Amino acid sequence: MTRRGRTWLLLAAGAGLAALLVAACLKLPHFGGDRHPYGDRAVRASLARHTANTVSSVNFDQRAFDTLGEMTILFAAVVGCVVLLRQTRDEHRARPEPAEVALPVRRYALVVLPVALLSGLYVVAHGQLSPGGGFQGGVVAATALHLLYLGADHRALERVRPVGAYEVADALAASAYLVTGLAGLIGAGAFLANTLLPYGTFNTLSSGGTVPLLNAAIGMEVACAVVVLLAHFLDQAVEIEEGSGT
Amino acid sequence: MNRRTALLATAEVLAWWVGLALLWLVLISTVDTLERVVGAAAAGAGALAAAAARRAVTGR
Amino acid sequence: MSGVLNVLPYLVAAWVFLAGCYGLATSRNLIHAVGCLSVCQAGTYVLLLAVGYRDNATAPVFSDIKPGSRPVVDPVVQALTLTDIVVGATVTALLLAVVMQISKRHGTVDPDELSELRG
Amino acid sequence: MNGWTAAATVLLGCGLGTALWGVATGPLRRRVVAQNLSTALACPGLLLLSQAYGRPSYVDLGLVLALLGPVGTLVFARLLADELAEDPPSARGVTWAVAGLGAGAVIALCVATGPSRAMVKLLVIGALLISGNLLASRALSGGFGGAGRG
Amino acid sequence: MADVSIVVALLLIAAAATVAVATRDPVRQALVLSVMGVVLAVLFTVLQAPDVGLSQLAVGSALTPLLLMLAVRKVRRRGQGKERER
Repeated sequence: MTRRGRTWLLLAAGAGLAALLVAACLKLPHFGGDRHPYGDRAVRASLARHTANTVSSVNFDQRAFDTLGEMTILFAAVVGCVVLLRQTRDEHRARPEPAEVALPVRRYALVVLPVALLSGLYVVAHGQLSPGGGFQGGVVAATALHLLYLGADHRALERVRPVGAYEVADALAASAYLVTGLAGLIGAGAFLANTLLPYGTFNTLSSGGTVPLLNAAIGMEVACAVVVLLAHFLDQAVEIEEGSGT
Repeated sequence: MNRRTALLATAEVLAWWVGLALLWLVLISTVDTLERVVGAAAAGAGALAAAAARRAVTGR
Repeated sequence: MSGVLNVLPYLVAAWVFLAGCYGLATSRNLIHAVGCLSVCQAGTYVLLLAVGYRDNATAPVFSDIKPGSRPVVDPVVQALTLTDIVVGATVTALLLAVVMQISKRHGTVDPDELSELRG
Repeated sequence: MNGWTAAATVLLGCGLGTALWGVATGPLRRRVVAQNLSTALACPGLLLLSQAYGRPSYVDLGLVLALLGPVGTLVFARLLADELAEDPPSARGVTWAVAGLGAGAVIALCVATGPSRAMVKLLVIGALLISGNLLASRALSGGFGGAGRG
Repeated sequence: MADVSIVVALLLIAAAATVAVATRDPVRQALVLSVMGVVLAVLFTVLQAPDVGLSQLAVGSALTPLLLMLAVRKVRRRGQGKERER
């Protein structure tokens, strides 16, 4: 098919899809309407279990099984990347010469790295109270480590980041989620049931039963997954070269 | 590693730990015992990371 | 004003999605196509959150307000969207890894040249 | 409706609109500066929104943006070092103006909050934001001398 | 007034998406996508979804640009290596 023909086909199909979408939009309940039956029930259920952040309660309590699925997608995507980006036989590693980084940039990286790491941990730990949670905090903490690449070079990053350890930690965090779920199955009769632990005082770190535990497991999983992903991307982009050179 | 460098390294980690623990107290809204314990642990992780990063960049 | 606002968010979501699809179909570079796919995803986020919005409401997070003192928006769609964003980023990473492999195997990232290679 | 919402809307609408226009057109050196300014403008906007909705917990968004926004700019400064070295961006005036705007917003919010833990948090965010953006701007105009390899 | 900020954020998103698709060079597109991530986070905040906004900020401000730029760099470096061999 020619390029021209394809464009026409695309425009025709796009116009049809656009017409259908607009027709559907006009029939949707009006934006900002007052009828949210699921939302109201989710808020009630969350408050009954002393979880201040309703969104976390939905993620790690009411729909915890769904989150297990999400976590599996994440895990599979990371495994896929590791397989796709491994060093093949016709490639070799070329050590790049160390980069020259201006001193203020290096100092900024060294100061902000621990601050960003602490903020990531703060976002994970307060996931069941204020906005945040394992998914967001994990990404922040993992990004913080890569300031070392931006402020120095890849070799400095490699010194504080043994990829193998992060791969193991990733798998451990995923199993911790499963084990918490199995504990619910054995102790309370349902997989991931949140009835084992006391619900605690509303709006404190220990409230919400298993929500903080699952939150922490997801935080660790996401952080390790991002570190492993970026490690392989950095390897490919910075070190691995083609050709069987010496 | 002699005594002096070990002492300096400990002081570095400790300084970072104090700073980060104070930062944690600023970030949170209500203070209780568990909050302090978690904050101290998180600040410890941050302090170790800071010292390791500094060594990775300068000490070859 | 309010008549337009009743449907505007849905229309914007549809526009963002269609724009992403157009870019995806006409792209001449696979990395650009992956970027367009993330634009498509952004359309779905906007749609989901627009469905859950309630006028004059606030977030369903009760760390700094008393439960029941203010109306809140729908937390279910928010939970769906927030996991979607992080998982979407890892899927983007997987697609970029595939693109890097294609570039290694075939020496090009132009979809048209790639289909010529096969035929 | 209150003045905070109006201020946030004007700041975000004009600021992000301009940043979007800057990032969409022109040479690479202008685009990276616009990307840096978009985070420098959005962070005070988010803090103002937090005050407008009367929700102190929204401040966390500003905190994360103040930390990661400059990191995003450093990514571009690092990986585009070769291109930027040929045609270095210089946007001292705009950068300082936006930093002043951010400082003004943070001070106004501090006055509205009154002396408390929340005020110290706002000051920390403001300090991180302004130092981060000034540094990212510095890195764009030649912070990675001869880099682009490592 | 809250309505006005929602409309402004929605229009910004529509514009950002159009620009991101129309920018054909991957490097420049990565810059536009990074700005679009910030605009999305603002939209999520005015739609009263701070959790989602935080998620978008964490992913969109540094992680996605880094992944895209590393992919671009790998593909370009390959091209340069090829030319040198010839």
